Amino acid sequence: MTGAARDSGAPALAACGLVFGYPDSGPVFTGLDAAVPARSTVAVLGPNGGGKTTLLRLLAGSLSPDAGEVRVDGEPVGRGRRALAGLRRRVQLVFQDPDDQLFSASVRQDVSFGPLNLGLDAAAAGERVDWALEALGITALAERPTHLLSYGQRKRVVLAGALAMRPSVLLLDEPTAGLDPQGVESLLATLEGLRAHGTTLVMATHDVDLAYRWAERVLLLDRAVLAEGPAREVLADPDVPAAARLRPAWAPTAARALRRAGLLPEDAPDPATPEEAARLLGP
Amino acid sequence: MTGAARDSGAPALAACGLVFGYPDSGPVFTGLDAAVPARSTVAVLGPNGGGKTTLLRLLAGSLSPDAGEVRVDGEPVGRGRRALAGLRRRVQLVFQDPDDQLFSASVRQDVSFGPLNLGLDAAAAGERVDWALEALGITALAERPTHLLSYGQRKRVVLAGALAMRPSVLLLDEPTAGLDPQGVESLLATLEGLRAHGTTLVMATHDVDLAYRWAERVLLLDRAVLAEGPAREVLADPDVPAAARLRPAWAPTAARALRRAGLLPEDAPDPATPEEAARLLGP
Amino acid sequence: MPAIDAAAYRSPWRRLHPAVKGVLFGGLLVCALVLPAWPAAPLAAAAAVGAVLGPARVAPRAYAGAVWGPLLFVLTGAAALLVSVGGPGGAVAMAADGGARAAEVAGRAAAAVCCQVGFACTTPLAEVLPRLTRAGVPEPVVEVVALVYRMLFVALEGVRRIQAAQAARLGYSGWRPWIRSAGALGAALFVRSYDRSRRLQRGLECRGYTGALTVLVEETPLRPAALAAAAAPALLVAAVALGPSALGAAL
Amino acid sequence: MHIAEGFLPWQHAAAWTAAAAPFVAHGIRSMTLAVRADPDAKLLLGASGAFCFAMSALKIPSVTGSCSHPTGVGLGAVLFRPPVMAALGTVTLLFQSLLLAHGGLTTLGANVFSMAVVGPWVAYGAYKAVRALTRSLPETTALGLGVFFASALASMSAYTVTSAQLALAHPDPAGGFLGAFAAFAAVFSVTQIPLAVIEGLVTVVIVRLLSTV
Repeated sequence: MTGAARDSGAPALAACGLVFGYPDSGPVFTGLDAAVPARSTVAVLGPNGGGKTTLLRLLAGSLSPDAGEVRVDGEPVGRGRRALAGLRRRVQLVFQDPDDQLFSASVRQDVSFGPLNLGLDAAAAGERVDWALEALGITALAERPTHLLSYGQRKRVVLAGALAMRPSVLLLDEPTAGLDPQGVESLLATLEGLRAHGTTLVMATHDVDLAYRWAERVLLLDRAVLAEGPAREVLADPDVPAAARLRPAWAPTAARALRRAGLLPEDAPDPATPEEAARLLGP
Repeated sequence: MTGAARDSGAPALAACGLVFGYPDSGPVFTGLDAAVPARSTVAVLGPNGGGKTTLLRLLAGSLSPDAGEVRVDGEPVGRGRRALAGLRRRVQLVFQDPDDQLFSASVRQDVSFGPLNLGLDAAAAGERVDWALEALGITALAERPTHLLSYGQRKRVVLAGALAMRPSVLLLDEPTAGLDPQGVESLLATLEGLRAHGTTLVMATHDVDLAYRWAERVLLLDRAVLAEGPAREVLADPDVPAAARLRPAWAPTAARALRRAGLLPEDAPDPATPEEAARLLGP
Repeated sequence: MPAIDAAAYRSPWRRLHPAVKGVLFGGLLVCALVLPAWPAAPLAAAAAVGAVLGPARVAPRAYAGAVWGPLLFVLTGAAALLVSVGGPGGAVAMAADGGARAAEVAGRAAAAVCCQVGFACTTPLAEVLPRLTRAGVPEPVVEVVALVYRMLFVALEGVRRIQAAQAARLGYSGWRPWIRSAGALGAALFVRSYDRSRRLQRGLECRGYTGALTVLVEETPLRPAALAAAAAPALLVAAVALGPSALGAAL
Repeated sequence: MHIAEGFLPWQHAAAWTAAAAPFVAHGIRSMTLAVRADPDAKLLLGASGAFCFAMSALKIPSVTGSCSHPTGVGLGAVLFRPPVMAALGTVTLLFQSLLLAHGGLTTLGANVFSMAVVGPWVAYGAYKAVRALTRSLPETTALGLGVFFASALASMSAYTVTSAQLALAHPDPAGGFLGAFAAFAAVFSVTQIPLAVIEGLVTVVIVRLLSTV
């Protein structure tokens, strides 16, 4: 649908000179530029209060910038209702707290809300719902009431609700918050499936290791863009996350030391886990 | 006050044969035993749904076991109102979400809630409040309305509210959840201050690295105690956290590999950060 | 969380059309209220309890727990019928035939409670509420009611947590702390409810919300045979209660 | 105090339903109009209804060891005004009946009449009257008194109407309506006086805290 624009190389989503402040507090952004290339995975990294959620909400049209604009596939998003509806067909935002987005007591009914808002008829919406539940592996939950689901399950239902709108860009605010390691792994596997199908994924997080492992690109944000670029390059320097009051990523530190010690070839990939790194040190 | 019992070696807090189940779901614990030595730091590690919060709530008297008992300084806690009040003077539980625990208009008012309920007069309660705010380094926030605080600040106010009760045992449910690395560091520094003053600290978390770094003892919990003992011993074996569906801790893996490679003396402490470990590999 | 709600989602009867359960339990309830109390009330109660614990497989503990509260009201209320106040027998006296009246009222009400709770324990509200539009309730009202249903669980969870936190700080250790805590709980809950509605609005806007909360309601077929079967127990109770003549006429 | 299912003869149940119907219809109409004018009011009303339900689910531990539920109608009337409370109260009572078995379905009309119609209007009237009488007092005191009497009287009036409904349904064979009313009031209203006072005090604390936010 937006193939032409994508092939032309325009980013799937871009912030151009965004200026924004909340009425009660001071300004958050004073001219922020950022770009999300199509079909990429981008981590927005930053400390609490650094503006991650605000940026995601601006990109999703849930907040209006005081100045500047958001561009989808290179085209500026207007300010009218129509323009906003068009944006929401293409860009979906999943909030951190699932209770902010679940309004129905029935999982099936809740997931069907978005597709019906797109104007689909019951049959087409039903198909979307089935597909989204399937994609998240929660078909078995369809008949369960929302209030009897665990936190992790509710997070998946909200994700299914966003997915059922078939967005080309999915924005996720702290999707791993509150999940245990197994929950994180299963979420990442789901996201990998979406990426393989061509969905552009943006995740806000303050977990540098997760960003290093998962994202192709990172955007380091602390009320302004401190760094932007390929994750492996940006996070290789431990001082970069430190500038945003974050810890350095574990893997590049280990990889650098191992390479210096001659235990890891220059062109070999970084170790993915501490165990893998430990193995390189010898039996 | 409870010095005699403590010196006698009875654990500050102990679960003896706890049996518990929620009405809607199946049983959680079927005879759980656990002990928290006085003046120790204990991490309760486990996956979501493994019963960490339930155990903390049972220990704090916020839930009643179906069978078995909780002992404080070796004495069983009775079931009456009096017994419960006695328990709450000595054991305080801080919940994960600060918004569940802040219900007064201003910080000072909120922190004074517990001391006033202890029956202290305004002057004595005021002293407790000042002391607790001081201990958490938030004296400057005293007159601020609670709803204008950041997430990290609210977490500190809640901690101050528990501390103002002068408990001998402080139970913390996922205290680092939602905090960025800087927030975590500043929380740990605060806890270190409390520990130095003799408070027994118990923390529920699914962050194995945090547990390894912070706790003297760990309790691995997945609906039953899978392992219990000194943190460094229990977590040295990567299979132990795996049994509770958790990742292995990073530091012992690195330390083991470094020692095997002859880069870290047997009796030297484990490296605290990946940078430290990397440095051991050579310049 | 309310035990009745959990039981309803667990019952195999949750898949039945609500109208079928409405006819079954509603019919028995009408029998208990309208027909001669003896034997209609015990028969209706037996049929309702049998259905709930039998084919609907509601856990006996959950059912008994739900029925207990209203039965307590029924018993205390009926006890008031035993005494006569201001009559010729003095200011307070035992009422003439008070026992019989109390027994009849208690019998009817107890049977009715069994029917009401039977319906509630087998019918998840998520499946009833969207159908109210078809019963002529204005759509905005149905949407508000459905929202209340979803949000009340979030609110109850909030109450549970705030209360636990207050109790941990000895907030319910006496009358004065009790009032202070309950007041603080109410205020906090009100602020949270307001905040919750604004956050939900933001969250739903991102999902394309422009004012209507339209959802897909799964069609459950309403089979006439099921309706007829559901009506049978009530008809049977009626036939027995009204005597052999009515039974003959019905046949 | 909710009248349980089946405790009223069906004729009475029908009559009370008819009596409550116009108030509820009016409440629903104003709710529908409010939602049509501003669709966002829907979410606020949903949250308010959930709030009413959660408040009514609070338990007051009474002296005898059993628990009683406050009606919350005074607070509701102060926060939302009586017509809206008629609609929200009906929704709350419906959910109490279906989720907690507090109050019946056939007796819903009678319970709505006492707790969602009479209670809120009494609260509203009491509040206005007390505020008019205490105009010379400082604002916080006047507000506190107004809220206290609104809440306590609303809850007492709801219990009293309930007793009257029961007495009308089951008059004393010797003492008639008044005799039965005395008996039911002794069981269901008089015992509730301390609870009404507590509810009044709690409501004062709530309103004080809310007015400082």
